[in-house]
This record gives sequence, structure tokens and C-alpha cells, in this order.
Amino acid sequence: MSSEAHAVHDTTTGISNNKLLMWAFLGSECLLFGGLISAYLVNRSRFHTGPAPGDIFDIPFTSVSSFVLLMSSLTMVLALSAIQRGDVRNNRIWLLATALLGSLFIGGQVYEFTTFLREGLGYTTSPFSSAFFTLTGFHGVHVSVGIVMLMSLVISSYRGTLTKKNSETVEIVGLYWHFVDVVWIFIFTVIYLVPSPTS
Amino acid sequence: MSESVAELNPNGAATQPLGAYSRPKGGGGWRDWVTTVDHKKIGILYGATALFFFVVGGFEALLIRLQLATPNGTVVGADLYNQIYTMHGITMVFMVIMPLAAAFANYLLPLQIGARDVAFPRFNALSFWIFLAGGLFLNFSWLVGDAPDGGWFAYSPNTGVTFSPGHGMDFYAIGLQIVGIASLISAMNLIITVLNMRAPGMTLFKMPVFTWMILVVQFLLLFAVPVITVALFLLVFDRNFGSHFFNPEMGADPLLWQHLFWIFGHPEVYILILPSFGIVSEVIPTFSRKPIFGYEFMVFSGIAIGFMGWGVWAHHMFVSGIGPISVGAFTLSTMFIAVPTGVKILNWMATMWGGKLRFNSAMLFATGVVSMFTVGGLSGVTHALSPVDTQQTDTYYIVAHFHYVIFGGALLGFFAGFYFWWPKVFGHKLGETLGKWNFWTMLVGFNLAFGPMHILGLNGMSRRIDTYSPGFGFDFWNLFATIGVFVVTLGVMFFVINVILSARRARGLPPEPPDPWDARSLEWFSPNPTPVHNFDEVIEVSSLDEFWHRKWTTDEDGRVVRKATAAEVCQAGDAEGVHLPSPSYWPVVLAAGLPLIGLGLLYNLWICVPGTLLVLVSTYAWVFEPPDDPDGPFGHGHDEGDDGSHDEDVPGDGSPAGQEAGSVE
Amino acid sequence: MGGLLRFIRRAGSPAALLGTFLGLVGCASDAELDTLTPLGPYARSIDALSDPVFMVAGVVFVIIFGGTGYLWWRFRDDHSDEEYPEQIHGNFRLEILWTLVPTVILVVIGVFTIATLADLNSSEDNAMALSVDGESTSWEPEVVVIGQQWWWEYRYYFDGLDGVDLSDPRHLPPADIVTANQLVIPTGEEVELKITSRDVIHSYWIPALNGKRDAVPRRVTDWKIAADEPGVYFGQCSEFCGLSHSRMQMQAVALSPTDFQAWVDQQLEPVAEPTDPAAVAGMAIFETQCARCHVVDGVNGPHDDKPSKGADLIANAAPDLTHLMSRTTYAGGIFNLYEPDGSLDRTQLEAWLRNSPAEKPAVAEDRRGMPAMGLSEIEIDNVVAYLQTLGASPSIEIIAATEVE
Amino acid sequence: MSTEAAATNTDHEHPTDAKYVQIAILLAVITAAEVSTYFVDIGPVLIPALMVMMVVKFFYVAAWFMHLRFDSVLFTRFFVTGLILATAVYCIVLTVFEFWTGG
Ligand code: HEA
Ligand code: HEA
Ligand code: HEC
Ligand code: CUA
Ligand SMILES: [Cu+2]
Repeated sequence: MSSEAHAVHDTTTGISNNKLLMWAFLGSECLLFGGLISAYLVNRSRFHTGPAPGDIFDIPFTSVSSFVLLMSSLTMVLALSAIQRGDVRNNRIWLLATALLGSLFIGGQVYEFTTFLREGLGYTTSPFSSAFFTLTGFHGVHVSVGIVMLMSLVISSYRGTLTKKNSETVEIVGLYWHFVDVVWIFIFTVIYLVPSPTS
Repeated sequence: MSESVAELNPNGAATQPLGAYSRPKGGGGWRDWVTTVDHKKIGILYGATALFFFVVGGFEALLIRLQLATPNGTVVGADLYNQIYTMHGITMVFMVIMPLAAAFANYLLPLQIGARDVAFPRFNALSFWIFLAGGLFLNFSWLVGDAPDGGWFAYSPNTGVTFSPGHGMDFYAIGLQIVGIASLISAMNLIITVLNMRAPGMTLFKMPVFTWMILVVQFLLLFAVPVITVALFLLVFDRNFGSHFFNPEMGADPLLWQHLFWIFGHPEVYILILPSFGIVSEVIPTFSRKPIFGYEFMVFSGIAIGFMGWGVWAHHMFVSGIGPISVGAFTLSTMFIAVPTGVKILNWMATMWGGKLRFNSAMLFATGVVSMFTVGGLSGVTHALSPVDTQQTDTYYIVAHFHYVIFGGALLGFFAGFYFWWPKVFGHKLGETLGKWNFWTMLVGFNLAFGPMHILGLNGMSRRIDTYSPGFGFDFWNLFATIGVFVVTLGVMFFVINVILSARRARGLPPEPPDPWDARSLEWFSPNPTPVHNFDEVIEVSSLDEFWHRKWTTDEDGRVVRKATAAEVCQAGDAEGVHLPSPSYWPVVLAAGLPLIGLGLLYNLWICVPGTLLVLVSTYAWVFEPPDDPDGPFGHGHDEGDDGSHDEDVPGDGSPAGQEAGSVE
Repeated sequence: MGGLLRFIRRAGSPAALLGTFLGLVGCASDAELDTLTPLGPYARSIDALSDPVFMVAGVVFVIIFGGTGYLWWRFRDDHSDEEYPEQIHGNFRLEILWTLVPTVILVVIGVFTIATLADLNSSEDNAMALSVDGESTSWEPEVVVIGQQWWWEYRYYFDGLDGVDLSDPRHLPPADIVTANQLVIPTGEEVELKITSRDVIHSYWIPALNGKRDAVPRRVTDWKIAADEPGVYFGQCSEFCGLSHSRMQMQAVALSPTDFQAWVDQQLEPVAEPTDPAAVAGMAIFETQCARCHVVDGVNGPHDDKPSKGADLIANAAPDLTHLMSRTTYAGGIFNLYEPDGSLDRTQLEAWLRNSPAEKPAVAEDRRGMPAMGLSEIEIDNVVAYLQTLGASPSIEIIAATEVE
Repeated sequence: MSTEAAATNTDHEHPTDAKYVQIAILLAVITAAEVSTYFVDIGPVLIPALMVMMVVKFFYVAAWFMHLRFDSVLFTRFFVTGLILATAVYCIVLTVFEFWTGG
């Protein structure tokens, strides 16, 4: 995070390369998650002898953790807004808050997974279970990578290298973070809220 | 002059400036090649690697043909045969045609849009090294005697652990995963390069058709690679962690794999062909001395092919039992891809119409594409008709189809590109006499080899069979095809000899003067071979075929008359101290970690540790490495050209800011 | 004659044209798998579609090839003048024209294609009268076709398939007839196939009778075949299915309705107890060694009280040998059971029993394919003697027809 | 997307923090409504209602938090292309699997 961000007018479109890179990446990620979600949907009623999705989902619990993730998008955008104003301190606080909410979400996921495991839904129980854990696991990994990036920003903020000048870096991490949130909005509705088959 | 250059071109000794390396720069030796972030060197690396793998894949093809030359062949056994044809398919598709496209794209695309480098030079190096790592990882499976044997499309459940208990399919899944990362990175990089690094005045519709086709291909990669990524992840998890995505015993449906594979796989075939279409669209106009006929149509048909390519994948599944309605829908969508492709063919022919055709080797290969691809395209249309395809699918008729489109379309196109751009890259032309031998032996041999496969297929010979019995009418044409391949091999040899002899002949001579072909696009503004900084000064673009328009104009009678010689128009290539990105070790180090992680998954998780360490350390180092080394030979400096302000404006001066994205990801 | 005709038609396919000038060799008079010689209504309707399409392709091919050749010759730079060619940038009308013309051609082709597709996927009610165990029933010809590594099983349910649970092909309800590799059908009838698989994906294909259709585990796909004339029609598994994919072949034997009835009667016949001492000894070996995989009615099959345990194989099934002798080919249709004169091809059968993986690659240690049984030569003789008691041999015409070469 | 899709430079006016909070509240309310469908039976409109709410949430996050509303349309194009492609392609896959009809 050291390079002097080149002035934006360098590029033909006037858009920064980095931001475009992130958007291209997110466009690509749509097909990744789409594939995983489809793999889940075609398998959701193939639960073999194991628990069915409708039997095992704990909607109230997941609603809370979804809400947590949703709110982390707010803190993220507030962090960006702060750094764009040059408010390094608030930026740092909001970044930390975002990372914290993200971790809370991951904690919730770990809890959910262990509960499922106890109730007899292991990774290898059925096509449904494999698809469920793979999809939510991929999402969880994305969130975790996001947390690592947020923490790197926090560290560089403490070292004083995160300033208004490179607010774009915060913006880009933010884009990634919001995307991961948006994916969860999809997953939460389609996988949890839409009634699932029961055994 | 570095040793590795000499390697590429054994006889191009030190006196002859080669490739990207026209000016001596500090360092030198192999380190330059390993650490380079120069898009031209990376392009050369891609090309050399692809040609190496072409010999590997070709050798596998020779074994296939020897085995099938006679009924009840005994050259290899069933098990080995299955590995050979699988690796042949994978090698040719992922390690020959795709990297050849990357080679041309890397070298030429920045030049054609008047840029100094790609948007993210280090990412560019990274994608090459990751590709190489993936290719070596895949071929490492030969050394452990356990190469993939499930066919290149690896239909489940045959590729699950139950039916493929060895490590072969793990090599397949992890190897392609690695190669896929490389494609994805390079796709994002090139897209942003095209969108953001164009010379002033170069609007999208002033870009050469080649640049356009590469752009379309990168979008196809951007969206198609994640799909196979998903498929491969699921396969790896099934095989290594006991999940049940493709396990019918637990109630899963094996057709899921087919959908995921072909959603990627069909766009993939256009990924293979469009770069070649781009090359042909540069070569034919140049050697016809006419602009491309219907530029907009050419561009839009390319885009249309790219789009339509997403809606046809199930034509590979006509007999999978997906139901008549789906089959009917995919039949229709597939048939109409012939329309935009036909536009291209006919526009090329119209470009030649009324021109003055010079049949240099490049032009021969390009016109070879026009006719040979058509043969493959037409057989493609016959199997687009699903009822007919039920007789054709999985026979040699299909094998004939795709070799006509891939060899006759893609590969011949790349050879046209070799002959056309060789002076640009290496400073000397390839010999014309040998070039013509190269072309005719390849063309004839290829038709002898693959033409009879149509007949074999219609006679009912299934593909992927390691042997066949006499009495089915397969004997004659199989032998015939095998003989044909030896003619192809001869053709490839002519090419190799040509490369060597041309380099030797050029030794000690000054490099090729500018504009050897009376060409039309921006890359020819710079001298041959391209200097390391590409362009001395920014080119202001005001029309398509800018280079041509600087040389020629029309007089009152509408006749084309020269207004400047190429030497006047071209740049001298002697600008100094141009701001360029600095080399870096981290791309190659990072890439080296990936195959180790792969091997760890297969053999012993401990091997993952050094692999992961390599990746983590190099990522960390990457992030904190200044993209510009102030002390380095490529470091800060200022253009001393007449207009000092240029330095800031040079589009694509390897904008180091770009690399920060590396830090956030 | 027919060969020439076929050749001309085949030459309609674009690249075969290339082959044409290479000589008139290889007209497939002995091409048993030829896709352009339809011998039943469905294959014929495919052929009727492909013929004109090959013609259209041939015409386009000639236009493009001829055009390119003409351009080469007409516009080559012969250095006769120094004139620079006129810079034509395009012609919108022309381009629209060659967008529309192919579109129109394809629309026309598309209409016929969809019609053929609908035809191939329709099914008609065509019950045939059949006497089963002396009772006359009406049977809608339908056969369950099951692929596994690397052979085909056929099951006939004369009471129809309603209520027959095919969802688990490894545990199918007992059928009236179970046979392998050689499918027997009546001529002139639409025979519906319910195709599935016990392990990986295979593809069922008798080119002369219809196109192919994959056998997918967990799926039962519908397909149909029909033959005009009695005869033997060859086929090949055409989806790569592992090691011995190339050796997974099959045949369809079409019999006239009377012969078909005779075949059914024969198959429903219980097996005779062997009397010959060698065969008795062979039966003992069979019971201890072979019956863990192979079924013979009366030994371990449904006609016996013992339910079939299923084979010691991933596929859970090995060919039912009850009427082995009534087929002319075995082991995935790659060996002939009989010599052309109608006598048993002993050498091959003995070799098979001696060490089957040497005759046909298999992955016996992974329970895929038949393992080497380690029998002594005497045991082999006895087993062969026993196998010879299983079913009656077919007519000499059929034996002759299954010879290739 | 918004009608006056914004200028192509990044020096645009950002919404105020208050605006962000407002949007977050809106998102929270929608989420509450979504979750309530789990407790209250709303009959056959359930799935369409869920889909509409999901899309609205998705849209708000993308448009406001990800600034698509204000940023270059190029970003929107990248993202929407991926989105549409993914939706179309995978919906076809699900259709071929008879997901909608077969449950
Ligand atoms: C470079 C790669 C490439 C290209 C460009 C194409 C192009 C096309 N392909 Fe091909 N295809 C492959 C590579 C490619 N293919 C591969 C590798 C496989 C096998 C995979 C495997 O199984 O291993 C395959 C398999 C394959 C199948 C599946 C066959 C099967 O397994 O059963 C089908 C079916 O529809 C098909 C169709 C087409 C069509 C319609 C086109 C069209 O795009 C062609 C369009 C071009 C023309 C038609 C010619 C020019 C047009 C005119 C001159 C206009 C006038 C024409 C008419 C009016 C007809 N291809
Ligand atoms: C992508 C491009 C591509 C290219 C260029 C080729 C090139 C060739 N292919 Fe390839 N082929 C595929 C892609 C390609 N193939 C794919 C995707 C499959 C499907 C795989 C599958 O089913 O899974 C396939 C399958 C395939 C089969 C079917 C196998 C089967 O189904 O059982 C056959 C059979 O003849 C074949 C033959 C050839 C031949 C003879 C060449 C020749 O053109 C090769 C010519 C090149 C050379 C001959 C190299 C020259 C070598 C030298 C100069 C050095 C010689 C060195 C030594 C002797 C040491 N190929
Ligand atoms: C572990 C299982 C197993 C055992 C034990 C076994 N077989 Fe087989 N047998 C098979 C399989 C599987 C096939 C099909 C092989 C193929 O075609 O690839 C087969 C095929 C055959 C065939 C050809 C049948 C046909 O119609 O294609 C004969 C005959 C045969 N076996 C006889 C025997 C005899 C006799 C024995 C005992 C001495 C025996 N088998 C023991 C599994 C077994
Ligand atoms: Cu069974 Cu191929
Ligand atoms: Cu395709």
C-alpha cells in the first residue's frame, strides 16, 4: 500500500485501474457463486438418509447473523466516508467495527456448522449437506479474506500510511465487502427463507 | 544479451538484438527473464512455452495415431492410451492454443493500442508463471505414472474416486484449477489494459480487429473460468474430502458436471478461435492492401459470437437425456452461431476482392484459415442438428470437426501470426521459401490426417477407443490418417528449421527496417524489434489503421498515393530514461507455491506447508515492494523527448498504481 | 452399387469431398456400424434429415472454396502495374445480404430438424400379441437396458413396466427374461428402451436402427429402436466409460414375430439339470466360484428360492448366464461364442475362463470386470461342459450374421 | 439504475453519512419483513414477495453502498453483465434439471 496512486486522469476512461480490476473481479465472482448456488439448489432435496434442509435450518439464528453482516456494510461505507473526509480516526474505528461484525458473522457460522454436525449433518452425509457446506463455506472464506484485508488496512492506518490520498484502497476493499454481503442477501433469502424440502 | 534469448533462438547470437531486448539493460542473463514484467518478454515466454507443449501434445498425438494405424494395435495398452489421449486434449487446449493466444495478446495488444505496458505488469508476469506451474504440474503426472485418463471433459462419475482411484484425475482437477487462475488474472489485466491504456484518440471503434477479438476473449474468460473453477472445486472435494456432488449412489445427478463443464467448455472453444480470427483480420487486409471489409460488422460479429456462445452449451449433451424440449432449444441456438461466423468468412473474402494479394507465408496461412475453418464450421452445423448428432456424437466425425476448427482455424491462424509478426518481435523475417514449404506440408498433411476422420466417423468409428477390430471398414482410413500426421510433423519440422535458419541468416545484419509488409496498425510505428519502451512518444490516433493513413492518402482522382515513407513515419526507438515498471521476483515465487500446494493435497499435507509459505511470503513481499525501483535500470527517469510533459501522459506507462490492487486482494 | 451410392452421399459432407480425390477406396461395404445405412424407421428419419443438410453444407463448402480459389487467382499481385487497390471499407447491403441468406437457410433447416426431433421423441401404442408361459398377453415392446463396466444387460418385463421400480438399477425386481450384450427384438415394432446404468455413464448405440442415447446412473432415459428386417445389427458403447470402453460393444438381433415368440419361449424354459459327469462337475465349480456373481436360474436365480444376493462387483451384477448358449457373443459383444460352422469356439471361451483380464482389460482388483478365476485346465473343461448345457444355440443364420469380416 | 447515471469521474458528491444510515435502516426493515414470513403464513405470494424484497435489498446495497449510482456506468456494466449472465445461464441449468416443476 505504498505506491503513490497515480492521478486518475492517466487512464483512457478516467477510471482508476484498480477499481476497474475489482469490478471485473466481482463480475467474475457472480458466476462463481451462481455455480455454487445452482449446485446447492439441484441438490437440496437429495438428502439421502441424512437430515433435510427444512428440518435443520434455524431461521431465527441465521436471521440474526445475516443482520449482523448487513450492518457491517453500513460500518464499511461509514469508514470510507470518513477517510474521504480525511478523518483517519473515525475511519479506523469503522474499519474495526466492520471487521468485528464480520468476525461475529463467522463466529455465527462456526456455531451453526457445529450444531448441524451434532444433529447429524456432516460434510459427507448427503449431496445436500456437501452442497450446503461448500456454498456457505465458500462464502465464509470470502468473509474471512475480507476481514484479513480490513485488518491490514487497520494496521496500516495505525502506521499512519492510510490517509485521504489512498482512500481508494478503502473503497476497493469496501466494494469487495459489500459484494460479499450482497451474496449473502441472496443466499439468505434463497437458501434459508424460501421453504426447503423436509424429510 | 541474455542466454535465455539464445535459448529461444539458438543461433541468434549476441550481436543481433532480439525480441524485447533491443537495448542492453542492467542485470542480464536468465534473471531478466525470470523477473521480467515486460509484456513483450512475457509474450515471448508464453509463445516459447506453448510451442514446447505443442511438441509434447503432438508427440502424444503421434502415439495415438500409431496405436490406431492398424486394427488391434499394440503400440500402447488400453490404460496408457486413455492417459495419452486425455493429456493430448488437455495439453493442446490449455497449454498450446490458449497460451499461444496469450503470447500474441501480451506482445501485441499494448502495442496495438499505443500503450507502454499492460495495466498490471506484475500480475502479467504472475499469470505466465502460474500457467507454467500448472502445465508442469499436469505433466508431472507422467513422471509418477498416473496421468489423467478420464477424457478432457472428465464426465462424472467415471472421474470420481470409485472409478478413478489413482491420482490421475486429481492432477487434472488441480492442474486445470491452477491454469484457470492464470487465465483469470490475465483476463482482468488485459480487459483493463484495453479499456484504460489506449493512446489518445483511439476510441474503441478505432481499435484493430485483433485487439477487439482479444478483448472479447478476455471477457469470455472472465466469465467462463469461474464456472469451471466451481466444477473443479466440486470434483476435488468429491475426490479428496468425500463430498457427494457427483455421486449417484447418494442420489446425486452426474449431469451437473456436464452442465458446469460445458457452460465453460463452449465459450472456451470460442476462446480458442477468436484470437486467430483477430490475426487473420490483420493479415488479410495487409496482404490485400485493403482495409478490412466491414470493420463494424467484423467487430459486432465477434461480439455476437461471444454472446451466443453462452447459450449453446447443451449441444454437447444432446444424447445425455436432458429431454426433447431442452434439446430442441439448444439445437436452434447452436445453429444460428453460423450466422455471425459466416459474416466473418465472407467479409474476409470481400476484403480480398479487388485487392492486390501478395502470397507471403502469413497470407497463405490466413487464407488457409478461411477455407479450413469453414470445413470445420460446416461439420459443426451438421451436429448442431440434434437428431443428426445422435449418430455423430462421440464418433470420429466429431474428432474431425474439432480438429478442423482448432487446427485449421486456430492453429493455422497462429502460424499466420508467426510469419506476420516475427520481424516485429525478433527483428528479422522468417524465410519465405521454407515458410511456403511449412504451409503446404501442414495444409496437405492436416487434410490427409483429419479429412478421413469424417468418413471414419460416419462409418461408425467411436472416439476414445484404444483399438478397433478389422472388418468394420476402419482399417484403410486409419492408416491413411496416420500417414497424414507424419506429413504434418514434417510441416512442423519445416517451421522449426525455418526459425533456426532465419535467425542464423540474420546474424550480424541490421534489424529488419520498419514496416516490412506495408502494414496498417500501431505496432508498426516502433522499429523492429520493438524497443523495450515500445514507443518514443505518444501516438495521437485519429483513424482506424492510423499507421497506414500516415503513409498513404488519396488524391483528387481517388487514387491511393504515398504521402510519407515508412521510415519517415516510424519512430526511431531511441528515447531514453522512459519510466517503466521494475522487474520483480515475487510473481515467479508466488507461482511456484501453487503446484506444491497441489502436490500436498495429493500426497502429504506437509508439502502444502512450504507451498503456502511461498504464496504468503511472496504476497506480503509483493504488497510492500515498490512497483518502481528507484535505483533499478528501469526506474524513474524522464522522457527527454521534445515534449517533456509526455511522461505523465503516456498511456500505459506501466502505471504502477495499478499494482496496488495486488495489495488489496 | 449401394456402396457407390453411399459414397456419393457421404461425399456430400464437406471434408469428405477432400477425401474424394484421394481415391475411391474404403467405400464401406463391410461397415457394420455405418451411420449412413439406416435399416429402420428412426435411423431413416435421421438420415432423411442429414442427407439434405450434407448437401447444403457441400454447396456452402464449394462456394467458399471456389470463391477463395477464384480470389487467389483473380486478385493475386502480378506486378503488372503499380496501382494501389481501391480502399473499399465495406458495403452495408452486401453484409446484410450475407447475414440474411444463412439465416434463412438455417431457419428452413431448423424447421425440419425440430420436426425430426419431435418424431424421434414421440411414442406410439403398439402392443403385440405374445404368449408368455402359455398365456397370451399383449406386450408393448419395451426393454430395460442397463450399462455397466463393460457390458450390457437387457431385462424384459412382459407385464409392462408400470409399477416396476427402476430407480435403483443395482436392485431391480426379477424380470421375465434377463440377458446380456445381445438384445433381441421383434421386427417391425417400435421397441422402447429404458436406458440406465449401474456405474458410470455409457451410451447405447445401434447405428443402423437409431442414434445413441446415454445410460446415466440414477436416470432412466427413454429411447426407441426398430428394425425393418430380421438380422443382426452392431453397436458400440459410445460414451467413454473407463478402461475397456472400446471393448464394450453390443448387438441387436431382430427376429420376425414368430421367431421372436420362439425365442421368448426358449428363454422362459427352465434350465435342464446337467447329466454329463463333466458338466455336473462343472456345475459344482460354478456354484462355489461363479455363482457369487453370475446368476443361473435354478442355481441361484429367481426361479430358485434363494434370492439373488447380487454380485461381488461395484455394478452389483454380472451377466446372467441362464441362457448363455442362446447368444452368439459375450463379454461386451467382443467374442464370438460359435465358429461360423455353428460349433462352439472353445479356444476363446477357455481363454476367457482361464484369465479374462488378459482377454479384455478389466480392473478386477477394484471389482470392475471379471477377475481371473485361477481354475485348472480340468476345471475349465468341466465348466465349459456345464456352460454348454445353459440354453439352446441359436439358428445358424444368426451365427453367420454375427461374424464380422 | 438511476436515470441520471453519474459522471465518469470519481469526484462526485458522496451521500452524507445520514443518508447511509437511512438506507441501513431501510435494509433492516426489509430484512425484518423477510424474516417475518417465516413466522406468518402469507400463502402463495411468499416466494414472489421474498424475491422482490431480496432484489430491493440487493439493489440498495449495490446502488448506494457500492456507489454504482454515482460511479461510472462502466462498473455497473461489468457487474450487471456478470449478474445477468449468471442468472440466465444458471436458471437455464435449473430448468433443464426440472428444478421449478420437479421441486
Ligand atoms: C475452435 C474451436 C471450435 C469452434 C470455433 C467450433 C465451432 C462450432 N461448433 Fe464445435 N466443437 C469444438 C470446437 C469448436 N467448435 C470442440 C473441441 C468440440 C468437441 C468437444 C469434445 O467433445 O471433446 C466441439 C463439438 C461440437 C458439438 C458437439 C458434438 C458432439 O459431441 O456431439 C457441436 C454440436 O452442435 C458443435 C457445433 C459447433 C458449431 C455449430 C460451431 C459454429 O461456431 C461454426 C460456425 C461456422 C460455420 C458454419 C462456417 C462458416 C459459415 C458460413 C460460410 C456461412 C454459411 C453457412 C451456413 C448457412 C451453414 N461443436
Ligand atoms: C487443441 C488443439 C488440438 C490440436 C492442435 C490437436 C492436434 C492433433 N490431434 Fe488432437 N485432440 C484435441 C485437440 C487437439 N488436437 C482434443 C481436445 C481431443 C479430445 C481429447 C479427448 O477426447 O478427451 C483430441 C483428440 C484427438 C484424437 C482422438 C483420440 C480418441 O478419441 O481416441 C486424435 C486421433 O487421431 C487426435 C489426433 C491429433 C493429431 C494427429 C494432431 C496433430 O495435428 C498434431 C500435430 C503436431 C505434431 C505432430 C507435433 C510435431 C512434433 C514434432 C515436430 C516433434 C516430434 C517429436 C518426436 C517424435 C519426439 N486428437
Ligand atoms: C467377481 C465376479 C465374477 C466372477 C466370480 C465370475 N465372473 Fe464371469 N463375468 C463377470 C463379469 C463382470 C463379466 C462381464 C465382463 C465383461 O464383459 O467385461 C463376466 C462375464 C462372463 C462370461 C461372458 C458372459 C456374457 O454373456 O458376456 C462368462 C461366460 C463368464 N463370465 C463365466 C464365468 C465363470 C464360468 C465363472 C466362474 C468360474 C465366472 N464367470 C466367475 C464377473 C464374474
Ligand atoms: Cu460403456 Cu463406453
Ligand atoms: Cu460447443
